[in-house]
Amino acid sequence: MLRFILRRILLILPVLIGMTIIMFVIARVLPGDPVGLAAGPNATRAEIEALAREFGLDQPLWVQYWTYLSGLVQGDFGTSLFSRRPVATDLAAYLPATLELVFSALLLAILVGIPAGLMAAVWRNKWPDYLSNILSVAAISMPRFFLGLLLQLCFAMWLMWLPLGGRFPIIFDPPPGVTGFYTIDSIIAGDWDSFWTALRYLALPAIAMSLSPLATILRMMRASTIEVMHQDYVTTARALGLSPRLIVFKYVLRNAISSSLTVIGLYFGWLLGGTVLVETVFDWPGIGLYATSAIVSQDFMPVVSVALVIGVLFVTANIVIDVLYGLINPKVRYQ
Amino acid sequence: MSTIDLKTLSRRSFLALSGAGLAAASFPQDLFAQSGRNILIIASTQDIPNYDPHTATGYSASFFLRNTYEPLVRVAGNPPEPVPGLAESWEVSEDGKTYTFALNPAAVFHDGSPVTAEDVVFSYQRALRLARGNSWMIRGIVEPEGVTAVDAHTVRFDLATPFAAFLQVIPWIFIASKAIAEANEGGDDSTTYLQANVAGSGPFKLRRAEAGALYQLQRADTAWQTGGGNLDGVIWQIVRESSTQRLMLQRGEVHISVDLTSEDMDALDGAPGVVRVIEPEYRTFSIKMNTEHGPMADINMRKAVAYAMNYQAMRDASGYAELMTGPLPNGILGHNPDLEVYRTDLDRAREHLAMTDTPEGGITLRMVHVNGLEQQRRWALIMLDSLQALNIQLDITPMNWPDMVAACQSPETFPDLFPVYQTANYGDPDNIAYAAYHSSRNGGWQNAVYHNPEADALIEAGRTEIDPARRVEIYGQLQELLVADCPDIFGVLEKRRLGMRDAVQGFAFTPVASNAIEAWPLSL
Amino acid sequence: MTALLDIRDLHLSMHSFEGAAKVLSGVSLSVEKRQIWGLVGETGCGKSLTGLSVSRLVRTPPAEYTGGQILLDGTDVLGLSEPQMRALRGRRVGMIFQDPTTNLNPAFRIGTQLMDVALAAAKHDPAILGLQPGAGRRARKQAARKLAIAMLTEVGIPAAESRLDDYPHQFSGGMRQRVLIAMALIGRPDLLIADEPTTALDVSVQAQILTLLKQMVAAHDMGVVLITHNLGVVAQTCTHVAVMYAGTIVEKGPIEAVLADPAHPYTQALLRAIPDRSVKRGQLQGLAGAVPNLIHPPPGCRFAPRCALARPSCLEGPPPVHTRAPDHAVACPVVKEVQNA
Amino acid sequence: MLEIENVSRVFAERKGMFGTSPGVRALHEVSLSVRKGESFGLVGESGSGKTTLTRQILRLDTPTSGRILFEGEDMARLSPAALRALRAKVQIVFQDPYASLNPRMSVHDIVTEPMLIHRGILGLNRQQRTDRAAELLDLVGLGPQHLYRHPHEFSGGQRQRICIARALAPGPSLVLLDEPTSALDVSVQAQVLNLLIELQQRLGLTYFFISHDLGVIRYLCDRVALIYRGEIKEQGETQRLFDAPESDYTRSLLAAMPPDVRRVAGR
Amino acid sequence: MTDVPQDSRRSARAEASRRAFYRFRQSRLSMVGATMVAVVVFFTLFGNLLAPYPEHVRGGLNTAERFQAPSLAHPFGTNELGQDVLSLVMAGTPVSVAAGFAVVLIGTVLGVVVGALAGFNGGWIDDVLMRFSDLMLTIPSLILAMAVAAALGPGFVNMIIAIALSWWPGYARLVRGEVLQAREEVYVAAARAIGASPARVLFRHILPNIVSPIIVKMSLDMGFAILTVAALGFIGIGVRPPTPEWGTLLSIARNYMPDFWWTAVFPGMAMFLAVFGFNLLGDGLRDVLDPRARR
Repeated sequence: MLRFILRRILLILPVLIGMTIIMFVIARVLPGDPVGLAAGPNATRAEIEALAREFGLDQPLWVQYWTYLSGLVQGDFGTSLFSRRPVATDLAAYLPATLELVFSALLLAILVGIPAGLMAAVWRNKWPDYLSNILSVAAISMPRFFLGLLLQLCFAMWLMWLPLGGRFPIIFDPPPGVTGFYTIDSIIAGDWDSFWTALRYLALPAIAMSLSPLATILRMMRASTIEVMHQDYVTTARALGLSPRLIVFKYVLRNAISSSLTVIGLYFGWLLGGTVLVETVFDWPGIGLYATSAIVSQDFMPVVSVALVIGVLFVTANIVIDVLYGLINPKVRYQ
Repeated sequence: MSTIDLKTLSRRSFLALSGAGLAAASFPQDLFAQSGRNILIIASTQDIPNYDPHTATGYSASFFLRNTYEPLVRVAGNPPEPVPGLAESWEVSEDGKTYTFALNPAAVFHDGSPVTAEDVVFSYQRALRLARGNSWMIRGIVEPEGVTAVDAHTVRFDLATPFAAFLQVIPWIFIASKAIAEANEGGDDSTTYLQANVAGSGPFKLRRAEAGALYQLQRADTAWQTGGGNLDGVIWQIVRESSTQRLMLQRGEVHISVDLTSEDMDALDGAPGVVRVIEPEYRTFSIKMNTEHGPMADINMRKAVAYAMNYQAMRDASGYAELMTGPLPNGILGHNPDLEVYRTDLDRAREHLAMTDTPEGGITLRMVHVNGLEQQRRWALIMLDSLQALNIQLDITPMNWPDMVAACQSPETFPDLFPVYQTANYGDPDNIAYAAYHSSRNGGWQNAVYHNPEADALIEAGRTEIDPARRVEIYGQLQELLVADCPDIFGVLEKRRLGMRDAVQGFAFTPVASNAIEAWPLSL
Repeated sequence: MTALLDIRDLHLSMHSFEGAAKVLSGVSLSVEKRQIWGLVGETGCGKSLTGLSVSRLVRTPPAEYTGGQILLDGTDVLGLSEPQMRALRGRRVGMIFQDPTTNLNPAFRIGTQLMDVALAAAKHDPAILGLQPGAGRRARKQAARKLAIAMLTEVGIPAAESRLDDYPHQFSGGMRQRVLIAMALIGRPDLLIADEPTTALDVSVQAQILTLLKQMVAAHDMGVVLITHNLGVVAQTCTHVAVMYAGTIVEKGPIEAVLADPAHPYTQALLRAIPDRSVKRGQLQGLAGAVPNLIHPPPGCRFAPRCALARPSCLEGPPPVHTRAPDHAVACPVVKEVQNA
Repeated sequence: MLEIENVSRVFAERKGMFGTSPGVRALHEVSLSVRKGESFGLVGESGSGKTTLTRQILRLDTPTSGRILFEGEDMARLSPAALRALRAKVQIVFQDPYASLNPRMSVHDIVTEPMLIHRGILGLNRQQRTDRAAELLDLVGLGPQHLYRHPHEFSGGQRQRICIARALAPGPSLVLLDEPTSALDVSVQAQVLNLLIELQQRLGLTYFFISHDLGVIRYLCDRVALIYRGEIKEQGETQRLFDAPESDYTRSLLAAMPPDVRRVAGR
Repeated sequence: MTDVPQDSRRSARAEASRRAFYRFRQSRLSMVGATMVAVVVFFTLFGNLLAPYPEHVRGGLNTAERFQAPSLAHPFGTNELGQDVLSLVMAGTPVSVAAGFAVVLIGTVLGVVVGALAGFNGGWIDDVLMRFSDLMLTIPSLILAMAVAAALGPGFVNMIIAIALSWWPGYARLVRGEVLQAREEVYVAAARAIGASPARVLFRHILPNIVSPIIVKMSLDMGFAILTVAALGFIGIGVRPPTPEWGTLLSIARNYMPDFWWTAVFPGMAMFLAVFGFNLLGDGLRDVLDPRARR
């Protein structure tokens, strides 16, 4: 098991290299003049060239790539062409916000999606099932940004129950950082007011993000539950007099969850990549917003680095899922 | 809300209230005071990517630098006038080429060390050396060796050429501590250090920077400036949507909002606790035409388009704005309000079109607007609509700012039409005239292609002339020349739109860089 | 004395897009203790549905019971509620299915699965665990564990105690089937329904499992319904046999009687199709034609369209059942006539 | 006609999610020879290597060592063209008639496909192929009226007849029968077995018959080999092997066979 | 003689499609989805013609009637330039649907080529192609699409290219998996045993049998492609003005919330309903065409 984990972690390395190559090639092959913007509107051509030299952008692509990669090894994600801040510093500031949002959304999706999916399967072809089916297709069809806007319109603009956006009331310092997750940090600090405040800021964006994965997990869970309920061993369990409750919550649940796990892993990556939209709507200071502004200004290093971080998190999440899968699924574990 | 005793409202209950988003539409701004300190919150769409005093640009950076650094001279009032900054007083020679500034001996940097003439010399030389940021304003006028420290508190500038607006541009050259900068030189002329650290002598210092979210300034305990308000701190909060800014202002979650649209201003009309500031300023918004390449190189085509343009729609879509009369901002020194300019007249438009190579139209023009600039987008659509009357199609290309800047480098890549704002950094006709019409600016976005030796001569004359009457005459000629030449569709002057809580005291509007708020005079 | 299992004239329809298929039409079967009934027939003749019906495991809908009774010790299971039914499953009726690989839950240790069945059975009959009523949870669990070990040992799993914590995939096919037999028997049922328990196994393992089954019947005083398509397995194992065709039982009786003197043309055809030692190459006889459509079954005898002896009267009504020898019943009018003649 | 000489097949180790599984020895030094015109039976339980061996004969897989000669020629050394020609001569009928027919193709397309592929050898044009397909269907006891139906419209026995027709289409001399009746009911099995015997007599085919059912083997085969865990345990004349088994494995297998049904009756 | 088989062929096909249609109709939601898609397709074909203010679709404006609330004259109100929102939303249908369809089509073609090559050949070709598509899947697709679209500049074609670039790996994986699975089918072994060439095996035996899951994925992806198109528009790097794309309309309109909510809500609802329709239809199709995935 440990060897398996180690090997999977080592496998991240080629993924990293592959991703950076692809991003580099894409970024460099495409048109655009990032230096032009960075130099500022009043810059002369000579100044632009000087800036390009400073950032090594006049070098051949492979030299640039090598420079980037060797920096990466030392935890240096390069420097933003635009702000000239080290990208690593920015990432350290933005990443916890995004992760807090993504984890909350995923948690919500799992906590609601799995039981709801199980219930839908148990009440198959009865009205709760139909209702959950319609609602989940609707949820999947709902653009996150539109949902975000509607939530904002209703709960922040008209009803004024929740904040419009942001992460914490700005005149106060956020809870002292251990994890960078305001909710967890405030619990650690025992500051319940801050906790509720952070939670209220988190609520709308997390809901907007979670709806689609929630629906998908629900559907997946429903499908796999139904599939498992058709398995021979469930028939055997019924034939030998086990109660439906025991069958559903013990025999079916574990098997059904293990097939939903993969979806959860995939959704983690999808959520990370998709925070862009929700963060834009809610002014959530995370890497999505950071990436958006970098993309608009064609600031290459932040874009590559954000993509890289998301990629690595995604791969890591899948390793975690694989391990969990192994824990739930004895056949895999012992092979 | 009114039942809450504001005096006893603790941080705890404030958090509870703000977390709840507050049920009532009017969020008593006094609550902020109850948080223990007087902290002013300004909402803006723009991040502060860099706060090196000599490389940073943009109004958000200007806000930051104006509050954390001190220039020799500040600008205040309406019309804007130079007022003492680091310099208590100054003298100008007869020929306008020598300026001598006497520094305020009380002035100290945030680390407590006094501001000396050496720091001034260092800062000007560094700005010229780095050749970024606002240094273009003094380029060719101040040479590095022309700045000398006469003694510890006296600086002399020997200008390369007289410059009528000199005192108007030096508010934008900030003085950094030579000692701190040199201690953190870092092989890159301190740029790495200064873009993330403050070495200034302004009334505020940096407390907290969360890029993309907020920048919190705190009153410097070394603040030597006099006559300030009661603020303990200022927060520059980035709120990307103007409508959100407006709602936050209404709810009292911010004190000042600097990026409101005209629609927002309308919505704020009569909002309790909100003060609207709608003031004219010198920021022009025009549509540049490619006078060098393509169909617009033909003056008749330019005039045809200028006559076809729906000026009423332009004005309607601009909200609080007035149509420009000619190339210079209305009301600025030398502006001629009686100038005869183009107004919608389809007959004359067709007359001019008939004189072009394509008398029946049938061509497609290309207009670029910068991504994210809503007003530019609207104008592109208005242009599209207007040109349909001439049987001319319009191909609208949204471009990112850097691509647009790149496209400005040659007439071949410059689009046929390009709407652009020109912000007045200083209240002098030279600002717009030089930046927008002088051929030395060709290849840059402010004046990518237009060049006319006659205009150049007039602009240069206006710049180096010190006698105001003579300047009025020169700029009068320039305006007539430019209208006749028609390089631009002269657009509108948008009024500056600020929204403010009524608790903000001590605010005085000045029409230059008016959204880069100076917080020192303000109180809550 | 009432029979252990008495299926009386059972009718079952299966609804689908095409219509209602009459998949069981008047099935009657009576099983006593210590009897091993072989239920044979070709694919789709209704053997498994008959077996599943005893435990009421056929989903309704799409299935629908249109007549008949299934008496278990005199009680009609078709009239029981689901909780009442649950009390019977595992404790009165044990079941074993075809594929030992898919019938054990791969995610749980076999000990857990055995103990769960034992605990469920003990809910209705605490005596199974050998505990006083009201024994604690812990005690119950421990007793269940002991019982599981005993049961595994009984079905011939070596080192049973140490294997309780193993997962199903750690067992071979034959061993898994033994585990399933242990699971089916742990609640001490009187009746065991074994649905093709050896079909998925190799011949050598098949023999062992069948031997085990016989031992278990003797040891536990059970009645067994062994569902299979393999007459060889029946011959090897059963005391009685019932031959099914298209949802009906065409012939049933003690195994010697039926196999030595097959009366029904279908039984005869089935026997002629088996390649055994006495058959020379090319002498095997197949059965022409196909199983009838059960949505619109032929009137009268369902085998008539394929029957060499069929005559017009066969299509007129359900074939009369007549007794050929003690307990040897045949549903065929022609045979009766021939016999009478 | 078919010589299998010391054929071994080892599957390389495979990387699994949680570790590596060691190499699997599927066939070990297998030697067999099949004579022209006979039915050769191969008996083995699941996982004994029967299927792996057929894959080697069909050259769907390559042995790790050893060689397979067909009509005296080493199959591994055949040119691609010769291998194609060989494919016409060696045909197979698979176990599962439900899975071995492409559900998207009509019976006509299925049966004419081998003729289309081997048209260079067979030289049949389109119409001739269709005619021959109809003949073949007739031959296997299905009428030509089934020509344009799809597999899902047929019963298992009928499908297996289609498979046989497809196998016969290119005019093979050797037909591998990989448990062709084990998925069928016993009455249908008898029909298919009889059909196979009839075809062998009419067309002079050689059968390589694989099964786990000793009864079927005894019924159909002239000679038989027993394979266990990739090794041949015993081979010889069918009658001899059943009457006087030599290896323990054979004996145990015979002992496990269900008794003859008719004998039980006389018990 | 020839008549009979012809006849039976026809009846077999008819029977199969009748059965499929029955199964499809069984699910009321699929029918709702099909109806909604029919409406969407209708507006795709005729949206431009039916718009009550066609001149507004072409970029015409009327600044005298800015921000009119919904009324009889303007059921969806007017926007910041006095354009009729209903007309813009209607005219936005073909944009979104065409873009979504193009993305899915390009993604499918690329994905099928890559996936079939990888799955069918196996070995190092499979390794290389699949590692590459895995990498492409690892790169967050929206960010990739945004970056490419931003670099290429706005425009209908650029946007499609940008999204399709991140779209194909999903198909490649699906197709590869299906090909791998189909490759192990007995009928494929049978085809190889009768001497069918690799190309024949692939095109005659494998690909026709994996069409259903591909079609199902395409129909399910249609909705997501439309969403992604709208997302790019929302970020502000979608089509060029005055093309009335829903995401772009929404992105502009959010500035005018909450007072002029109609400028945002109607384009958003159009987007939602179109995607909803496609997803319902895709669900129904999956139930009919891909029985393995059926519940």
